[in-house]
Amino acid sequence: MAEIDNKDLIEYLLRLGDSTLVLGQRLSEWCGHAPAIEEDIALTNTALDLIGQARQLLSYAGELEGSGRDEDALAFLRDELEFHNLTLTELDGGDFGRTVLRVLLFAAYQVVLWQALQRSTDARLAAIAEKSLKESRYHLRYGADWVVRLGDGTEESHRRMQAALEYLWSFTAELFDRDEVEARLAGVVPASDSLRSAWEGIVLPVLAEATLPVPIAAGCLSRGKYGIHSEALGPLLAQMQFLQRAYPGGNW
Amino acid sequence: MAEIDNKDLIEYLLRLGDSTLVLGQRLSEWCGHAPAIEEDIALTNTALDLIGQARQLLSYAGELEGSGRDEDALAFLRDELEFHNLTLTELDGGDFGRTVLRVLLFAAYQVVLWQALQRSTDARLAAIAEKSLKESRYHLRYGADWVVRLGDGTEESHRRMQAALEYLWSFTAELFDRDEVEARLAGVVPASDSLRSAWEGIVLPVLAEATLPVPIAAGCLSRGKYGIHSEALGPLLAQMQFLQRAYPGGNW
Amino acid sequence: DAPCAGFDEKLAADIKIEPSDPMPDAYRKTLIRQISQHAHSEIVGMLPEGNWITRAPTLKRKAILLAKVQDEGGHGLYLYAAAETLGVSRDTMVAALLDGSAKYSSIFNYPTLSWADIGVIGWLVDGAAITNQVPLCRCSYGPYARAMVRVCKEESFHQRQGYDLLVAMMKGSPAQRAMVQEAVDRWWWPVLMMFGPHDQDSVHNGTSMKWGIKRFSNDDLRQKFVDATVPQAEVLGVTLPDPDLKWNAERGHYDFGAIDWEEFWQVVKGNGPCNRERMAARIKAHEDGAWVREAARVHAEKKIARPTH
Amino acid sequence: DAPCAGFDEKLAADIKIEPSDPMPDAYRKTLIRQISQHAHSEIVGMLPEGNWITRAPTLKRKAILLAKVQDEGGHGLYLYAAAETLGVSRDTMVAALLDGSAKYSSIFNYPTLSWADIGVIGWLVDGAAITNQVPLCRCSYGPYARAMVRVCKEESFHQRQGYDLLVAMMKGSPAQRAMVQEAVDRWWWPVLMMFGPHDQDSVHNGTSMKWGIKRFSNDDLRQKFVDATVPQAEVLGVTLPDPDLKWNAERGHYDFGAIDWEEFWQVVKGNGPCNRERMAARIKAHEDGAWVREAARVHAEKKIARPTH
Repeated sequence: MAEIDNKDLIEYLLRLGDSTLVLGQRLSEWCGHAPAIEEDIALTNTALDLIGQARQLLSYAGELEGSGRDEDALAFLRDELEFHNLTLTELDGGDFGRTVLRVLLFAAYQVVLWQALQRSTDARLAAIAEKSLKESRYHLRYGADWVVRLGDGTEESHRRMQAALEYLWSFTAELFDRDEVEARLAGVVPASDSLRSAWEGIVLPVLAEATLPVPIAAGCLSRGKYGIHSEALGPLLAQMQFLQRAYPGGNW
Repeated sequence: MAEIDNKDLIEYLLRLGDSTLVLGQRLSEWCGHAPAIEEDIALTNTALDLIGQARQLLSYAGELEGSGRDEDALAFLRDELEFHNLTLTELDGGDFGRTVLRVLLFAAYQVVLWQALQRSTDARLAAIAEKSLKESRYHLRYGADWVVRLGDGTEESHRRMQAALEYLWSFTAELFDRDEVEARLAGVVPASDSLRSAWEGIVLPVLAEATLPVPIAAGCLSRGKYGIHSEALGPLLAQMQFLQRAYPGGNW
Repeated sequence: DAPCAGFDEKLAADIKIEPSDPMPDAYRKTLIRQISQHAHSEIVGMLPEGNWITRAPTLKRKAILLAKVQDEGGHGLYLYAAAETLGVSRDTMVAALLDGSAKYSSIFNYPTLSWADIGVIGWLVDGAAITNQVPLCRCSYGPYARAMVRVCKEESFHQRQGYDLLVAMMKGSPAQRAMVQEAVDRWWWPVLMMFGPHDQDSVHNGTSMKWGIKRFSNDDLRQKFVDATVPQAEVLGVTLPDPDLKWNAERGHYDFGAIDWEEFWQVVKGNGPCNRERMAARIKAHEDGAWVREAARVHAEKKIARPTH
Repeated sequence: DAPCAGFDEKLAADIKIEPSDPMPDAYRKTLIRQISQHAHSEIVGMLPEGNWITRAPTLKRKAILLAKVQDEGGHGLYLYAAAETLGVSRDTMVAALLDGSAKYSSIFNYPTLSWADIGVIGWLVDGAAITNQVPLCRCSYGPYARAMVRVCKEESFHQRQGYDLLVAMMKGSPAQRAMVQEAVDRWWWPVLMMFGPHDQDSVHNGTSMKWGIKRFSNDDLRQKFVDATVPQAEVLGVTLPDPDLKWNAERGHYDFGAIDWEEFWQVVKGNGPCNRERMAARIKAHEDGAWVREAARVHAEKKIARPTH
């Protein structure tokens, strides 16, 4: 096996770490505003798991980089164009329906990804995957359960879920797009396009049970993981990074 | 007449300047989202006038301070507790009804204030007041016109306006509260409590024409102009200040 | 009186009253009022802290705060469950919160204006809550007492985390230390008000004491809290904003200044800095969630109606 | 044909067609389509720039941007008014925008991701718009031509302000210069697409030319824009992201690389990066404003019904 370039692995870790961080941030906006206390707790818990995953992934990226940036330097002192999260994770939350649908779509992606990464030749990444898989499976069950209830609930809930699916679906192609970074990491990480069928194997039956027809994919590919985002990320980062930006070098 | 202390005048200028800046910022959030293009233009124009007033007031405060802080250093590099705007100006915009009602309440305050400040012994402040008065009169007409139309419109619009009034009214007492800073500036600036009857002379007839009964004032006094804010200001500043915080010393 | 057979005897013997035991109507009502008010406080209390989750300055602090707020939701759940054992539904209690007829702790009607507020809420607000709540672990009503054991354990943990946050900031820049001091200045007096009116002005003290629901008076608890907190403030390096605060060797307690009860009653009456925002946030969450709850109900009915495969 | 008496003669003599003049139905329809599309573009175009008003880095730049976006609203108004002279109401035009049957300039389906985008929109997007629009000041339809005179004047001002913003950033830190370059990289190709398909693939060119609505072909205008812009990029110190871009002495023009028309058609079809967000924002503004417009209408009726005092 050829030596891999740390730069590639760092880039890959940022894609994963930024995605979990940004979705964790979005979910934490729900705190105190969910339709029931149980959902408040569940969404907060999901956010907590994702932030935890982000900490491990970003810490590892920082260590590989070796220039002294820790998880917080990476989370709070990079600007939008340096973030490599999936566009799906940064979009405005929308209503509770769109929120749980995104949990389903992303958790299913994480489950198939972690399963593959458990077998990574990179022991640290394999360990993170193993630990995270259990969490993502739980998020998946939560998301799937609500998507079915809301898709196959009332007329209004069905309409809302269908609209959410039309909106979010076009951002799912990005999950399975692969570039040269991944190609060079062959063996260490799975090829993103190889994950699609397993992901569909999880997601499509849930959508079917939810009586939600799958939309036709859009022609344009979102490119958040390559650093080109939607307009939703900038305002999110402005809030998230405020204290570190306003009080540089502070002790927290 | 006793010498006035520049520190007092600076504090007073920040109260005015921060109020116009923060309300200008709130109004600019409407850009592209108003009920009709005419209102998009009018709200943007009001925001523009208020930002213009803020620039003059903050520049003057910075000059008096004499430590090299210009309008931008004051606007973008102070944190929440150093802002001295009226709480009324920072509250979340709410719907279009609450927005135009706030324009009315604040513009009426500005009109009576500018009228008094035109006679200030401080020539610079008098000149700012004279120039701003025309703008605030225009904002007042705009706000009053819409408050009447919406208060005396449909059942729904009346209900929304009454709710907006109940909410905003409790923050108006702060406009007329006076402290020692003002007392020490006697002659240079009017006593805030002396402005109330002129303000009521403008606002109450508009509310009457709008068929909106005036609520009973709340017992607690908001204290934004003394640096104690609502939870609405922090997120506003995080957005507003992001670039200056993230790229210190940049050239814009 | 027959319907409450054994009630007084159990109280006297310090045996817990359980849901199926006979109990006086007034006892039941007092407990429902108090437990539901406590549950509402946990839920409304998520809002001022939730305000800073998206702005937490490090990922570790963000995780700690998320976990804390999640615990508060959990406390709300156990407490609603404890109240439900007294024959009132959660829906009824929530409706009373939303229509303004039920109260929640007034402390949550104050805003969180800086990150230091998150630390101060942990240290002082949770500290005061624990002082109030530890005696409730021995409350005469079993389900409430048991819920409080769990709540108090978690609250102590939160309090230490809050204090730790402040210690970190005090080791930081002058601006950070100033932020901590400013937060302490704003919260100190409202926190002292959390113990309620002075004993002579308190309505519910007498019967609650008799029934073993309350075990110490408001003023005793407030004094206990002040005595515990002053040394912590010294270690932290902050000044408590009370010129009258000083050790009284004779009493063996700290003396402290007069509380502004006018402010207290204004906040209780709904005129605090954030009463409207807090209620508006809860009402909006409830209304925005109506379609979700309705869909869940209809889906559950469909599931029952369908033949299982 | 009698109903259009004098129309061809006026075109030939370069005399403006006015609203009350006879004109062919197809001419009217083409103008309505083009002018309303132009008006919609001004309104939708407020969104990507509006995205940065609250984050403008100085008060001066915030004021400039507010004034610019306000001007765009104004342009929308004149253009809707010009289209109304052709017998179509603004409500009808807006409804066509909201139901997706009317188009607006595809460039506004790209997101603004950094502050440099605001400068690049002024320099390149407004620059391309002006190149397209200056010839329209001599358009055969009077009201449209006159509206365009005013629009072009203001757009030139905006273009200079955008360029000035970029000049300032290029004098700043390396991070700021990188931000400008990155923005130019993202916008360059979409801007070249603003001139529409190549002449041989363009549907409307022929008749619009004949009627004096369009005076230059898409490819001619695109070339004109490239020729004017390359020297400006050199002065600014940015690289245009096209390895094939170079001066062709023989042609007396810059050659440039092949445009990705697949992307162009995807964006036109609604699959651009922000098509959904833009439409959702306009629809939300319209729906959220319904109660306001209704109240204004009802209030006006009440005023008429009431005796004047």
